[in-house]
Amino acid sequence: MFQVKAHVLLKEQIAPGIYTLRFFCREIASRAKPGQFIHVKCGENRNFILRRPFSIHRILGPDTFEILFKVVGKGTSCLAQLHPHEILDIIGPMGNGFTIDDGLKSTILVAGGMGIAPLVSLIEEIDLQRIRLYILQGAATRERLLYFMYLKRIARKIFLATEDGSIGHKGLVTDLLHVAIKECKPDCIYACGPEEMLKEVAEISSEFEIPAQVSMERRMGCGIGACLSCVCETRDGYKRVCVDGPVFDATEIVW
Amino acid sequence: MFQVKAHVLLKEQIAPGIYTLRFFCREIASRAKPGQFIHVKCGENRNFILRRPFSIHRILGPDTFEILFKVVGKGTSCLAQLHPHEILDIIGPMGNGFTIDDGLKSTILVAGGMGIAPLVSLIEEIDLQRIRLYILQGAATRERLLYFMYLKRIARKIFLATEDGSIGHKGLVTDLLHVAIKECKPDCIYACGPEEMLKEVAEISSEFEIPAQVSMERRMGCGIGACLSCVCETRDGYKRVCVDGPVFDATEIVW
Amino acid sequence: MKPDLSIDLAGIKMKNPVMNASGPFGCGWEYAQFIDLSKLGAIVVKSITLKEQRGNPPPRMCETASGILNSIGLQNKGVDRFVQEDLPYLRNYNVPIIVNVAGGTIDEYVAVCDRLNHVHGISGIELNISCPNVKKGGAIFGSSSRSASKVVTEVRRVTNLPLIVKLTPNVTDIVKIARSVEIAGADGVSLINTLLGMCIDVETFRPELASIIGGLSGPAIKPIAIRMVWQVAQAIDIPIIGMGGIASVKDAIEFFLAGATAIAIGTANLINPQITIEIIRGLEKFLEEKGFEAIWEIVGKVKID
Amino acid sequence: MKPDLSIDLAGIKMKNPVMNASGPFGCGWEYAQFIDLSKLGAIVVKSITLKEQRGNPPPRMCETASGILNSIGLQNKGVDRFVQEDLPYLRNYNVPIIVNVAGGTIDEYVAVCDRLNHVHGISGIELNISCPNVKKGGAIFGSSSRSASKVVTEVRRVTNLPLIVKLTPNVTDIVKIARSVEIAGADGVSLINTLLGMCIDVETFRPELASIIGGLSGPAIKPIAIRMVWQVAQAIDIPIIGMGGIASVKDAIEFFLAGATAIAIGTANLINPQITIEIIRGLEKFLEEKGFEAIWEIVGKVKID
Ligand SMILES: Cc1cc2nc3c(=O)[nH]c(=O)nc-3n(C[C@H](O)[C@H](O)[C@H](O)COP(=O)(O)OP(=O)(O)OC[C@H]3O[C@@H](n4cnc5c(N)ncnc54)[C@H](O)[C@@H]3O)c2cc1C
Ligand SMILES: Cc1cc2nc3c(=O)[nH]c(=O)nc-3n(C[C@H](O)[C@H](O)[C@H](O)COP(=O)(O)OP(=O)(O)OC[C@H]3O[C@@H](n4cnc5c(N)ncnc54)[C@H](O)[C@@H]3O)c2cc1C
Ligand SMILES: Cc1cc2nc3c(=O)[nH]c(=O)nc-3n(C[C@H](O)[C@H](O)[C@H](O)COP(=O)(O)O)c2cc1C
Ligand SMILES: Cc1cc2nc3c(=O)[nH]c(=O)nc-3n(C[C@H](O)[C@H](O)[C@H](O)COP(=O)(O)O)c2cc1C
Ligand code: FES
Ligand code: FES
Repeated sequence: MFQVKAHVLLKEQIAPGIYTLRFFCREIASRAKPGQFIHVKCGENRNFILRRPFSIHRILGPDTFEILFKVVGKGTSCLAQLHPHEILDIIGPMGNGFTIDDGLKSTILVAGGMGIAPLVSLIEEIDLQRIRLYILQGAATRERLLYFMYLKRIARKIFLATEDGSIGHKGLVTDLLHVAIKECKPDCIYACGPEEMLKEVAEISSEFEIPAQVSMERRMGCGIGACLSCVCETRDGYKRVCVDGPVFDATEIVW
Repeated sequence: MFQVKAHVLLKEQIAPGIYTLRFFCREIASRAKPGQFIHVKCGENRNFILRRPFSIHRILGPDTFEILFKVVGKGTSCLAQLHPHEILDIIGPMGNGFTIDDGLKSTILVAGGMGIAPLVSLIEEIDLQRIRLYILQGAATRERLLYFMYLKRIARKIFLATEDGSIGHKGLVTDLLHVAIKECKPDCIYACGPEEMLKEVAEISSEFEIPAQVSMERRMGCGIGACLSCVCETRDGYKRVCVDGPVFDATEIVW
Repeated sequence: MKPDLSIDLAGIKMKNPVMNASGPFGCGWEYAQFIDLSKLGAIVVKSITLKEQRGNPPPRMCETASGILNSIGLQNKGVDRFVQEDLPYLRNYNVPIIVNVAGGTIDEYVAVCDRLNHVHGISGIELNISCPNVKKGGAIFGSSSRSASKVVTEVRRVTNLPLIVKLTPNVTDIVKIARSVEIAGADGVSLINTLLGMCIDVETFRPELASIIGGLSGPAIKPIAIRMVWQVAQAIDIPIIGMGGIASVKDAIEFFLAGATAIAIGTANLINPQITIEIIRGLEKFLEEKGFEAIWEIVGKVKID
Repeated sequence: MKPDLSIDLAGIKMKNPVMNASGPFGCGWEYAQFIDLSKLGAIVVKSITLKEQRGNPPPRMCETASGILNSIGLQNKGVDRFVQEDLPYLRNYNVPIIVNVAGGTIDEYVAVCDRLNHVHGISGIELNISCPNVKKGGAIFGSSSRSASKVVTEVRRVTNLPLIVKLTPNVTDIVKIARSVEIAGADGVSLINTLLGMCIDVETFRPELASIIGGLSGPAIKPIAIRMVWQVAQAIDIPIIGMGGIASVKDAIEFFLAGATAIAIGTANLINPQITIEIIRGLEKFLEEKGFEAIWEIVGKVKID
């Protein structure tokens, strides 16, 4: 893990209130894997003093990577005001990341809202390994279904759901999971999104006895496993989301 | 007094670490007088939450005025990073300002270091009223003797002092006051600068029985007279620098 | 329909639950340049003592992370001059006036309250038994339940005005002290006053305040204040005025949820002289958006499983 | 010549006076990725109890103005597993190891300290009688001088290790408690632990921490910590480890000036994992620039007229 002053190469708004930040940072880019995250000092404002965690969104090469973030509060507002060439204090790569077992033939990825963030790098990795890829993507509205045109091209099939019905199924993305599993016969399911969605994914995948990896979120302190502030309840007691996760086997979590 | 969101028209670095900020703000510019100040919210950083006081440095017209400031800490660092067209929350004009009595014939202004800030608007006012003007200016080095070429043109005579002797008298500006008083026969002395300098001015002027007005500094809270944090000791007990001052008759202060 | 912000605070009818905290607001004169004082729920004047007091030597204020430290002390012109010079002015506004009373001895508290009895236009008394900036009296009364209840009992004897007791947070068990002043006859409590703190200038090696120790206020102390309001709200039946670090509508709402019937804003006035009015408006908007009809619907409504 | 940073803290020889505060630093393992642990003055491990403890339910942390609130509770693997799993690792570093001990009963404190007696490689014990996050024990011991001195007396009987007692700031009179633990046989005191605080989410109306109340730390509390260190330093002869909000060299120096012999850094590690080392370097530089030859030359040197 590295604490680095990294150059921001690019900031792009890709939807209202949603941005990507591209970093030049060999230490992290060359080692990061899908599902890991970085811990970002978003500003010098003492109004919020903690760092903020963001998933590795895309790995663009040995020295550049991106995060994708949505403005929800103080820290993300600061990030949204960054200018390219500014320098940020970041720590990473953190956490365990997704595991792609040998011999996987078919996978389903379930992304809810901003849950797409870590899944894009995973998708690109799965694509590279020529594993069959199906995507279930859900969001509040069509406009919040980030990248779905791009994902459509990569995936064998994409199943869409929006809460307002502006595209795809009207409702939750997990409503589609039963059908998708029957159709795609995945060996493994990967999911990131709101906790209720992950819980739903865990239940359905266990029903079908398909292993599922879910990426959990917790308010973080250190992000390196020391402070014990980010724990979630598992079958083996409390585990730290920052280092024992953020990716967990869905059966491990006590929902 | 007004609380205004004022446009910054211009920021200029006039010496290392010393800047002017020009504001567009009719409410304050049209009412300000020399010796008054504004109270500035320098940033959203909660690391420092109070406003910062800065003297009205120059009044450029009915809707523009300038402050002159030196970077000494958190708030002034923020100001130094401002961009033109940004908007600052300022309150003003505050304080009593200098009094120019009718019938003044000759004045001496004593400026120590950043004490020049409020005196420039006073100088321009005195010049306008065609009162004889002598200036004693002191600073650490020649480079810190702000505006002295300009002041030289306005004043009948300028007496310079630098601590390093790089120009003028080597030593304190008050070393020159005896001589200057004898030469210029002022009816009134105006002074702004470090407190020890003001004390010295007070003593010498009382020795010569010449009225002196000194501009005091105190760490400020509200700046409007309510919180009682900025008091200084006077012959009538504690007085508030923000509203009873910042300009005091030198004989009033208990040094 | 606009939500109803009005409250009855220990018998004081207020059109809204937002007032200034005693001290940084002076007697309100200066703030009248920026806000319409009659829009406030109540005006709380800076601590008044029996005789004029000089207060502490300067420097009296310094900054800390998200807070300030002050050692103004009880500088004030004494109760008589207050009644003659300030009260008539304040009475012009159609707003309840709460007089914050401080003293060095119980007799002094009693004398000031007695003097205020004979005056028209005062809606309540806030008994400052918690000011940390005077040596005798001050914090000493507020820091044990015995002395706190003693001063309240004595004052209660001489005044029929609503009596709000302002407690210090610098104690092991604020609940115990709140209970004791309730029993002694207080009609409400204000919490919190400032926390004792100190800053040292590392260049000069001197304390930043001439009085060495001062009172910490501002956003830094809000979590402590919220905790105390919540704890005390569980334990007493008289209303609470919550304060300590309020600088936004959200901050104010936290206090109501924790159990405050009214709130007071101190330090934030120094930064934004219009903050009281902005918070009144913000409260109204919040209640409207969330579908509440009245402020009391959220008082004490923090959800505990 | 480089200034001498070394100190003797209650018999513990330290090459510099900078350590981590117990808790946010865990046992140091994780920080070894960022800093050379052997450069620290000492390593203070997170509170150890007799038996393994789960700690409190999440959420366990939230942010406040210039601070954080935590309710980790005493999650730890118990003294036996600590001795087996962590201590051998820590011993690899040539650094004094101070074990922070917590308990629910006096017997538990005694049992843990007794167990540590039989172990090689421990330089001292920090007795946490101030952790606010457990119901029985914890703050209860630290909040009265009687119970504080009782637990110290009992522990003193079973250990010859340097015994540092960590005090809670949530008390009326910290000086009294510091004095009582000195008399009971403590070799030093640590101050301060966290202040009790609470935050409420105004969207959900729920407390931000599952345990409702947590401990406030970070820059927000520094003025309170400085005040307490200064007050206690006047009153006792054993050394003080100062902590509470240290995030810069200036902050650290304030503590020394107030009277701390050593300092500890907690929350700031979360933000900058290299902060301890940066402060050690900064102290050296400060002393050099100001012409001091050793750190003890500034201890307690705040100038009071
Ligand atoms: C391992 C991990 C990876 C993450 N990856 C991403 C990512 O790739 N892109 C992205 O946009 N976000 C991601 N998040 C969430 C992100 O960290 C938060 O949105 C961010 O910390 C909010 O900071 P803020 O200062 O803007 O909000 P704050 O001002 O702190 O809070 C604003 C609101 O957001 C809520 N909030 C704050 N933090 C979180 C959180 N961690 N989870 C859920 N709600 C929160 C608060 O409760 C509050 O209501 C990730 C979180 C974790 C734990
Ligand atoms: C009525 C009045 C008018 C002023 N006019 C001007 C002006 O025109 N131009 C200008 O440059 N400055 C002026 N000052 C001083 C200016 O307010 C301070 O320099 C400023 O507040 C420092 O803020 P900071 O956040 O940068 O420093 P901080 O980070 O707060 O402090 C940095 C250092 O500066 C010292 N300092 C802070 N405030 C003051 C102060 N008020 N006086 C002396 N030292 C201080 C501190 O003790 C500390 O050592 C004036 C002050 C007053 C009271
Ligand atoms: C400058 C200043 C002066 C104060 N003076 C008094 C006072 O005279 N009497 C009193 O009861 N409280 C006084 N207080 C305390 C406030 O009323 C309030 O309890 C405290 O500051 C916490 O609220 P805040 O964080 O909103 O400021 C003073 C506070 C400040 C900052
Ligand atoms: C996340 C966290 C966990 C803590 N755990 C402990 C603990 O186990 N034992 C203890 O004595 N103090 C504990 N503390 C208190 C710190 O050691 C320290 O006294 C306090 O946080 C003040 O210092 P700071 O402001 O530098 O953090 C903890 C603090 C934090 C923030
Ligand atoms: S954030 Fe500190 S242990 Fe996970
Ligand atoms: S700064 Fe508040 S009275 Fe002067």
